[in-house]
Amino acid sequence: MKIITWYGVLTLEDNVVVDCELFNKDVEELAEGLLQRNVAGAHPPEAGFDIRAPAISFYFVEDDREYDSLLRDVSIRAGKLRISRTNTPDMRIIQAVEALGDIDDAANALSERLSEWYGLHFPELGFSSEQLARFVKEHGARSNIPVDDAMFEKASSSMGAELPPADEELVKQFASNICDMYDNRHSIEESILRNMEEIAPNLTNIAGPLIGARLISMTGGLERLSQLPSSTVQVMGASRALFKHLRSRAPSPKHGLIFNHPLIKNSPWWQRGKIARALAAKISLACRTDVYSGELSPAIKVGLEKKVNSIKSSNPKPPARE
Amino acid sequence: MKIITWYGVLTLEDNVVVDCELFNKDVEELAEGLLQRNVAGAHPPEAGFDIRAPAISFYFVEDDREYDSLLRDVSIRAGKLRISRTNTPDMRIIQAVEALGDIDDAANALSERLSEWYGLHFPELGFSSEQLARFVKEHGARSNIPVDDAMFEKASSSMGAELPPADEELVKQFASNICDMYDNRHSIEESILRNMEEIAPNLTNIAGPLIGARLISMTGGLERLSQLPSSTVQVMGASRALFKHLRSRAPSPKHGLIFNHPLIKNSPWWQRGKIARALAAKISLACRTDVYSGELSPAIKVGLEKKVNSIKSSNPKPPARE
Amino acid sequence: MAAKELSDGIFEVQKSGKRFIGTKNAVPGSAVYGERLVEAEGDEYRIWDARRSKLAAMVLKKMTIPIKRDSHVLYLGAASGTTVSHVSDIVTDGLVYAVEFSPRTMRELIQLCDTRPNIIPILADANHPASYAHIVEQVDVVFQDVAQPNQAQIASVNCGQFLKNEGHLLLSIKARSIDTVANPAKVFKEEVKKLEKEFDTKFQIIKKQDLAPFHEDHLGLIAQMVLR
Amino acid sequence: MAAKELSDGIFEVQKSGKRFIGTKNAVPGSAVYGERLVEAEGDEYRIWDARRSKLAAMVLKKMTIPIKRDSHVLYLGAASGTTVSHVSDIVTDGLVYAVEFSPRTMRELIQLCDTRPNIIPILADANHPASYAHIVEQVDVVFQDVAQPNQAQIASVNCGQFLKNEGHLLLSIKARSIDTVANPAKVFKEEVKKLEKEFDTKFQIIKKQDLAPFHEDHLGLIAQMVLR
Repeated sequence: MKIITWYGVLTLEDNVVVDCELFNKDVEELAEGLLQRNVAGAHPPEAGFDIRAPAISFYFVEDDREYDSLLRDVSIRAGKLRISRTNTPDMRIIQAVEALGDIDDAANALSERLSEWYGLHFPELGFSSEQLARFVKEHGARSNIPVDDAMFEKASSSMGAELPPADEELVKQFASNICDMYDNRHSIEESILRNMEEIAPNLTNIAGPLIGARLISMTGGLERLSQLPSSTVQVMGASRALFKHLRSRAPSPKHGLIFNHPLIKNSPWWQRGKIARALAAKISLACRTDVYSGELSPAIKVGLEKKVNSIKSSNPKPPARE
Repeated sequence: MKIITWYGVLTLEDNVVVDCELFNKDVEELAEGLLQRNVAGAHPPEAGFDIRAPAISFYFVEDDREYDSLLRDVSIRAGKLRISRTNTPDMRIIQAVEALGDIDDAANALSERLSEWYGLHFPELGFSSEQLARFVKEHGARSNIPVDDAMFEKASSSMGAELPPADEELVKQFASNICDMYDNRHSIEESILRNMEEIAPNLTNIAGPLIGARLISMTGGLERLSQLPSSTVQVMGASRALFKHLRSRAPSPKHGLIFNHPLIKNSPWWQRGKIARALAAKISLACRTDVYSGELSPAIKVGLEKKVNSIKSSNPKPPARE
Repeated sequence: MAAKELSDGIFEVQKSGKRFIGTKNAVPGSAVYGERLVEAEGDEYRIWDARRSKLAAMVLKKMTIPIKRDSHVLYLGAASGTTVSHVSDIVTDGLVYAVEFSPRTMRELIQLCDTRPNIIPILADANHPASYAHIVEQVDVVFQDVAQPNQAQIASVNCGQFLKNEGHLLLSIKARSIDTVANPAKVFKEEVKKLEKEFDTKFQIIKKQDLAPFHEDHLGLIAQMVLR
Repeated sequence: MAAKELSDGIFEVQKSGKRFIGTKNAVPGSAVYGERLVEAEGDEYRIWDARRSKLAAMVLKKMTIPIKRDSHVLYLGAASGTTVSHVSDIVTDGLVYAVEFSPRTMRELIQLCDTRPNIIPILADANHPASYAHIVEQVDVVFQDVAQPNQAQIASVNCGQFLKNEGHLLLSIKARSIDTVANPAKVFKEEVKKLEKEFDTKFQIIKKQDLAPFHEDHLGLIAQMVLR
């Protein structure tokens, strides 16, 4: 019987090592070997087998000390190699989509602050988020708003306080920073779109690039996502509701992240559960297709549309209530 | 007896209105009057007195409809006037210090994201926060790091994945956005420093500009802060601990926001409670001095230093434990 | 789509199989705080969310609201005007005196007043009715929703000053503002006892109702002033 | 400042009137994860926070740790190496095989290995010991801290494969990973029963201890393998 170790292939007879075919004593080669070596007919060591002794008795290493230090170097090298290779395009998409979420949170919080801050000066403006930031960046104080601007009249009769020049500069810089975040967000979104179309054309076609990317991010990769049952895909991102369900026997959540899909969002409430189920099933199919063929298969979307139309036509009205 | 209303001063005899000295029927004047009118010897109406009837019987307004609409216009105008006047310098400091906190939160979250994202490419770098953002903004991909940079060697042997040019651009833009936030933070901090020295020189001298500004922000203004007992100042910002204390009879929190003051932070744990008490007392005194005189009084700081030295010399060692 | 009037100006509206309460929009086409607008029998209604309004919660808890089309209402704790706007919808021939303490919040309330003719905004502390007695007349209803420890007392001094004889007090009592740690039921009991016995004004309690699940640890109360 | 050795390589250190546990720093002058470094009697110790390490919590719970200066340890669930680094301090003449499943976490663990000569990093799933049997030798101690539903089973298959006869298993059982809703005490009981009866390996339990307040719903367990 042949068994494989990190330093060579051992031949056992009656549980005694009778021969050893040593590998090249080169850290790089041994590390590559750890990752992919496959020797026909050789097995991993059985329970209780001492792999250290033969390495010394067959003169692969001189003593325990050399065994320790060589194994360490090889393992570290192998680990580094594997890490540099696990950074597939998925990983970059995951980081980008998470960055998108982080920018959204940050831009929201800073916009709200801008709204409070600038609101001292011009409370009647009524803008928020990006519109507010662009406005403040462009105009600064109320007094700079040109006569032909739609906000000119509101500005002239505002109950807001004066904005001293030093503060105006500060607020404008703050607003400009927020505008850059929105620009940044836009570039990242475009890049996700491009990358998603390349690595997951079917998922992108069914779920849309952003929901698709978030699903990949939540599972840690396209391949893992493709292995999940569609009932899991349906509730992904509904973790709070799911947790509550487990803890308190509350009703199980009907839809998580995919709830933001236009097919569900734009449907009346009584059709949403059924559509979510259909959408999740097609998302799973799309992921598997992306992993196994990588080619865009328009039939999946056609199938989804058919299914959704049938749901809509068989459930035109809300269910009666007691 | 004379009583004052929004439209004039009424003279009552035996609870009957015998005369009315009407104010000018001008919205602006009446609104100003609502805010500050003080008529010698006149009182507010007593309980149950109907102020509407005399306005019509003395021909201030023609009918109920005019009463309603004039009172509305005057009240709205008065409200707007008061609002534009309550926006004192405190309010701008409050917004600035809150913006600082919001920028900190946002910059932290985005820096952590950058660390994950760029970490795919160069995990060994070991930088974080501003240092990381400046590094990525400057160099982008590992391959651009010059030979004389301290990170050159780490970069050459990195286990990180490649960074395609499109992603490099994205990450650099993201990093540059974070750098702008740190710049922005810096300007706001400087402005707070200038404004605090102007409106609250003593508080600034004792608590430092940022802790001082946060205390003002938490109470809603310098004047309100000056009215709080120093025991409250001592625990401000420790709301979670305070709440827990109230709910569960947990030990009362020893120090809140002022815990970040160097006098407390740099002292051993067993002196901190006593120093916090002393510091809070001097902060209260400093605020009252700022409100009533506005002049810097160096004696407060001298007193604090004396007190802290005496605490330190009478508690040189940790208390014995059972 | 049908609308049924529950009491003056307060409607039950049906839409897509669900029931809502709402008020007829005094400024058709525009929402005040993001609430939904629905059409029913040619009129537009603003959907009134009981989780955002103590008064709406009282309606859903089957308390009969004594506000009439022509009522003059003193509203204490107006905040940014979410509920005030619905009261303004109800009193089409009346008036709402809206008292709010915070200048920041008042800023939003004033913008609401700009669009509606029957709200009088007052920036003042409800603890000191004398400070707005030169503006506020005698009213039919006092509605109070303030988060302060002496809620019963504030209601009493304001009703004493401004409420007509046999006028109504609508009160939302927030237990946590009075005592953060005590049992809410006990707090409610004590506040109601104060209202009935402790002050110069005397009230007859018409109805009390816990406002859960819309508002936790809140008691809704309707009373009539019988003596001041 | 005094340091007392509690068991091989694990010390109790006193500083400013407080007592800490710690390990003698194998790389003096540098902290691994932001832990505090203190000097005592000429040596540098790394303070070991029981709230961040199940093993440190076991020490504070008076469980006698069977790791010796020259032990070879298989560590399952190495994470980014917080606890591994302390084990590396302890086994000055030994070796730690550190198994971790997540590549992201392994990235940090590898950076730790770069600075310490006695850690062998292994990126693998502890559910499949065959996948690292060509690297790991027979060891004296298996330490396991994984958040998976089949914790007892993972311990059994790994001990069966790698643990010397009469070697020790140190196990941290996380109830919430096994069953999010069940009572932790019941989960612990069932897992321990499995360890004792259900698998080919047989263990004699030496000590069990709830790790609260350092870790909620975690059981620390020390056992000796008596049969495989």
